[in-house]
Amino acid sequence: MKRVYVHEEWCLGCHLCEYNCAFANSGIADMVKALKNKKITPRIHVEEGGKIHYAVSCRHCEDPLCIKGCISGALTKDDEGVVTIDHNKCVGCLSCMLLCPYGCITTDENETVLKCELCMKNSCGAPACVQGCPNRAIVYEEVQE
Amino acid sequence: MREGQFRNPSGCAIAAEISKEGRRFSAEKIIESMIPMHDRSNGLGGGFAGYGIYPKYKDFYAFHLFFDDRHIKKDVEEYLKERYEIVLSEEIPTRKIPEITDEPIIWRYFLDPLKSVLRSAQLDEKEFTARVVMHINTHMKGAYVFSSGKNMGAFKAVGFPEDVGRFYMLDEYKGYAWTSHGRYPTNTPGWWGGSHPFGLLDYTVVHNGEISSYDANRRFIEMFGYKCTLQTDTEVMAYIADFLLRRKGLTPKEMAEIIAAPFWTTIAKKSEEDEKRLTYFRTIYSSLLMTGPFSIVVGYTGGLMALNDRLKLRSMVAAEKDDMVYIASEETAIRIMTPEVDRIWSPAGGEPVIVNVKEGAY
Amino acid sequence: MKYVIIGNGPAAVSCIDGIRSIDKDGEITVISKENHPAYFRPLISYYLEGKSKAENISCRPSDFYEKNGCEVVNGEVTAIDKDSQTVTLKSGEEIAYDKLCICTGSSPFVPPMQGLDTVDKKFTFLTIDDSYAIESAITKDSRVLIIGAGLIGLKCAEGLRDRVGEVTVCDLAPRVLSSILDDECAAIVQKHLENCGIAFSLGNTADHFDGNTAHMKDGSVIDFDVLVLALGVRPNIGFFKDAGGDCGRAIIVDNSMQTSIENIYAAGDCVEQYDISFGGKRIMALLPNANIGGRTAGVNMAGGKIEFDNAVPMNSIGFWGLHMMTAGTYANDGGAEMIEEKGENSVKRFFIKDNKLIGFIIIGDVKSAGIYTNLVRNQTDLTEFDFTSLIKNPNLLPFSEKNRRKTLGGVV
Amino acid sequence: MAINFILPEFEVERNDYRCIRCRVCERQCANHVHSYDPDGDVMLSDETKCVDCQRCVCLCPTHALKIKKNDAALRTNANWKQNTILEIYKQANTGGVLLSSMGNPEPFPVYWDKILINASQVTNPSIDPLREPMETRVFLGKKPHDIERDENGNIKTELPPQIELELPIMFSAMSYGSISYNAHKSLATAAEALGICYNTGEGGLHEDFYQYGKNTIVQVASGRFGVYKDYLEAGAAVEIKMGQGAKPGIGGHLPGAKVGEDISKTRMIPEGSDAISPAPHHDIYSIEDLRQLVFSLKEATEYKKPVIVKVAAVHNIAAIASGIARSGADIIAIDGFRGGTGAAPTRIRDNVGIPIELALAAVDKRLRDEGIRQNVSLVVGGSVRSASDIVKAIALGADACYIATSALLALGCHLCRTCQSGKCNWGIATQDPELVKRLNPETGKERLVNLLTAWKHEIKEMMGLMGINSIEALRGNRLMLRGVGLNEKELEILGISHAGE
Repeated sequence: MKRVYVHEEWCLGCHLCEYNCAFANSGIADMVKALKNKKITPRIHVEEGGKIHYAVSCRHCEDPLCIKGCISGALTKDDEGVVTIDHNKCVGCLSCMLLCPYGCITTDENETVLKCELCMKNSCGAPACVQGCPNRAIVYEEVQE
Repeated sequence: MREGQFRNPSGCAIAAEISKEGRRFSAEKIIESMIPMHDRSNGLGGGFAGYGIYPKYKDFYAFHLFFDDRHIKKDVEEYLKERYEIVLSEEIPTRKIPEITDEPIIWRYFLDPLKSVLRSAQLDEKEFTARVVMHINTHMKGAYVFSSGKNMGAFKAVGFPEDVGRFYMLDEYKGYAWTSHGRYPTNTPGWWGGSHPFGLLDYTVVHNGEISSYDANRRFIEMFGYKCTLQTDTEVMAYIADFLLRRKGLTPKEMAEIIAAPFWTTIAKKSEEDEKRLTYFRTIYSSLLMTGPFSIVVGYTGGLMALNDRLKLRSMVAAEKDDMVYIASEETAIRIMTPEVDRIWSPAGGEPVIVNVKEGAY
Repeated sequence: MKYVIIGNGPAAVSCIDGIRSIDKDGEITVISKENHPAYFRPLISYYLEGKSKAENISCRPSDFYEKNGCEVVNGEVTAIDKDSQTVTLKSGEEIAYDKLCICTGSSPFVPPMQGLDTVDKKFTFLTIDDSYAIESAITKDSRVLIIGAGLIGLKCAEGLRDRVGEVTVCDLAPRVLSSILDDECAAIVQKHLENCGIAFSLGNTADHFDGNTAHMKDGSVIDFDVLVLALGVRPNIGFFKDAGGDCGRAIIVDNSMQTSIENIYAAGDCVEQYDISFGGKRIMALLPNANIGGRTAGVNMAGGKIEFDNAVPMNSIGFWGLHMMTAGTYANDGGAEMIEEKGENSVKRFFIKDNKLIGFIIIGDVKSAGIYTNLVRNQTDLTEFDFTSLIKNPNLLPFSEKNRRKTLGGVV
Repeated sequence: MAINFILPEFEVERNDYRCIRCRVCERQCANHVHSYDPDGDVMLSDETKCVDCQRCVCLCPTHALKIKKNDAALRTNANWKQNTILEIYKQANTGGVLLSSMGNPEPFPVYWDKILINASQVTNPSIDPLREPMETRVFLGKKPHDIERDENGNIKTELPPQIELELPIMFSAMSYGSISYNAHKSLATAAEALGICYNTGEGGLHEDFYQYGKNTIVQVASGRFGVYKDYLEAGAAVEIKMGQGAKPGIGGHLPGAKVGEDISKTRMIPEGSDAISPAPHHDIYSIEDLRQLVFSLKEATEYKKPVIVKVAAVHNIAAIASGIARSGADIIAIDGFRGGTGAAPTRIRDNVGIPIELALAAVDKRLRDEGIRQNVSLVVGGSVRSASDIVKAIALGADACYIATSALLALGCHLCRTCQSGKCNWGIATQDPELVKRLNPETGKERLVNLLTAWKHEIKEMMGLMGINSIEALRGNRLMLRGVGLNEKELEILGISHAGE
């Protein structure tokens, strides 16, 4: 399946992915309107220290632990292999956060559990972080295992 | 304005016939063949070249010249006398017909180069003669050598080709090969020297088309002593023919491989030997590649070569009947020359039709 | 091949997944005591709270059993005959098996209490039916007394708070979540719950009941309308024990989820299995383990060969915005070193033994805690990177670029 | 600090409504122009540091930024222009030679823009490149004069060494040092993909790039950095750099600060030492010395590699080229006065040399007049900006063009002309690893391939409309060109007629 892959070598630590993610999932057509004066809760985040930067978002694991630990059945893998969350089912127990080895699951200010769904559910159609990455540090492609 | 003062592209009709057995025949049929192609010309130029027409003087250079006046004729004759023995000097016989007017002085000389002059110039007689032609045409205003080979001659004028043929009484000449040309220059001036065939020594070219590579070809060939005084495609082709066939000793087929070189993609599919040769030609003679539409007939002693540009952007048909081979812009012209054919075909772009007269028969 | 699965919870359906990943045709019979398709048991409190709807609690789509060719038999197993390879139901029906998986889970434990029979509205809290029953018993003015301040009791309290008048939780232990938290952590949680409107009576429990009045050990009296008994659970293993199977506090299984009896497997809350963080077998009655264990059992029953060899206990619970997570072994004993990080309303405690993180408790700042869990599960050698840099802010930085290239730049 | 008199050249205009405080501008500016003040929740700008590289503008996700020319103005003076005055201040401040980079920005005539191309109408069909083959392959190198045949009468086809290019364009010399590893990698991989060559410049060849050897021209310059046997043998050709259009007659200087481990290894000089290329080659003081070097290099490479001699276009370029054509060199590269550089004294960049168009026309004519045009191929560079510039250059007589500034622009360069600072925000003219990584060579390669693929399409379209289907038929085909707004002398030198003639 096509996944988002991160190439640390090319990550500039610009954090644009975070803003593009937050914007893409805001449901608002204008970035300024969507993000101005707001604390963003993107589904991808940049970790950095010294000269190292890289972005982290859901790996859409082959055998995702988050799904194994989900107590409500909110997390599932769709036919394409995308790990998605059904907010109607999620009760916010954060078991997924306890299990995700990559620290990819987050919550917004309302404690809604957020995770990357490859922009399949918003109007982008393809991951906004990838589209907006200025240096192809984040790519969306099929990688042979 | 005359040819030479501006770049003169033109469209045209061409025809040729040759006997592989070396039988000599009159120009009557080829003159007739130009009639159905009348609309390919516009009356601003026509001409013929005949090979094997001067058997009596076959060892001498036959110079055909136009002179604007007697003074320049005198000067040229002085110039020639210093370099050649003039075996015969005569006016070229013509018929007075209403279609051809304003003729210049038209003269021919049969010339034998002076050995002492050749020795001091350290040149072979062909190169020496080519330089003489180049000199007259470049430096002697009012004189123009339009034919300079042995046992062959070009005849040309302003007018429709069928009229030009009658004007020069070519029905009374006999040769083993004839080429002809009807001209449709897209710039108007008609100057007798600008008509086809164009030639140097025994190489003549009749040409239909307009080569877009003209200046690239010209600037290349001019590095080797040629002066393109007329700025016509045909002139540059004639010089290229002289350069490749005479000076570089290439065969007509090899010349075709240079001026209508196959595309790289075609070369890549050839045998290793062909690929090497074609690559070599395209590398060293890249500036002689001719692009743009053309169909030409290059005449030379003992044969001729017809060739289309590699995209075949101009029509050209070939046919065989017994020992005769015919070439023309249109099949209709061939049918005039020979109503019956053994074979008739349209040569592919870049594929030369080379016809050589049996060895010893010319 | 004839598979029989006793029980119909998450472990059971994962077992079906496991079997079907290898054997598409074998016959599968599921014997279910509850008359519901497998559902997520932890949702029963969220159902009360209104966060989960009844139609959303199933573990699998409604056509799951049909699609997987399972026959579901409603009934309770009373005996296994390991020699004839049959199970006997309460109804007397006998069902033969080639491979058997026990996923019977556990049942509420209610000790004998004087006067309990005089209480009109008393409930345990382990099944969705319990939730339905409680729901029909309460009004918006009900006073609810919950006995037991463990996970079940407190989740019940959370579920009920907004639907009843008052909720009081009592426990003999002096602190909430006594099996998980120490005094200090428990105090944080208790304070938060009190702020959220739950009353506590700790170090204290009902001595006896008199109708709707509980007489407490300390002599005080609590009047209530609804009583919930959340004193703990016991695994449902009687029939297995009777058949001579090895049990500790639950059915003992190996890493392939095989019991001591040939062709009998077990998974879920009814098993005791090796805890790598602890270094011994114990009950780890947790959903991820039930899912992984059930699937492991299923695959092995169908002839596959996989192991579940990194089980650790782990838990994530939250009450009204205060989250706590635990994993591994976090009792401060057995020679483990503790590293503590405290923030405002948050505590992180890490337990390190033999250069390995064997467990942690986090209250409050639970962001990206999975990175810690991963260290516990993988028994990662802490000398290989700078663990201290992860304490405040868990991330992938201290791991090598090569490692990240694998995890972030490849398929995992 | 004393007053420095310098006005900030640029102004950062931030649309505060649009700014979402994502701070990308701050993170991306190596010059530290932008900063965030958490107290007021505002973004601040220090415009004295801004070089107008446009990095922040390009990355700002809400397009909240504009960099504008500062309109703060000294009193207008047609003689003492503002820039002239500011340069005086700068020199008075520092006592130094003014340094700048990239090509001459002054308003000298651009002859490319005064030349128009012909098209076929009626008498000669134009050719549709989508339907017909359209060839752009060229061979650079000496072409033999005579045809030789073997005993069987077959043509002998051994050629002197040639560079084969799929289109008549090469990336001209930019050293590893003046540009980054990733920029070099982009050029090398793009050259390979395109079937053309790039050029090492005088910085040696990084060991990682030997694999692109057949698409590499290795340069031997006056500093002789990184030159050794393997290096000479690695490339498709060897180029002797005599001069450079941006700074004819002077050498180069890579400050020791930029000579890190990798560059030190590649240039074969100690880490941290200044890499100084002398003004002349100290073994070439005349044309016969050049001939010696040409043949030394041919000896060293067993006559298997063509040797290029690169010179700056200067006043008597035709005579110089004639000398080089007789020196044994296979290819002459001429660099016009608008050619770029990583650093040059401003005065030299802006005042020395001649336009490449005139130099090319003069050289091509001179070599033809002398009948030695076949001895050498001609490559020209120094601000070849588009496919039409290439077509015009070929028609004037060039065999191929060198491009560099265009290539850098494709890689992201915004021509801020401050390469000499080493703080290229686009990761091109820098050795700072944090900045270098900004140019992902995958992207770089793709953009270069895109650019030249686009140019190739355009060249083919233009060839087609002239009725030419092979690039060699365009070479020296000056009839295809006409001048506009040029005087008699300029037309004469260019060897073209005026439009309308």
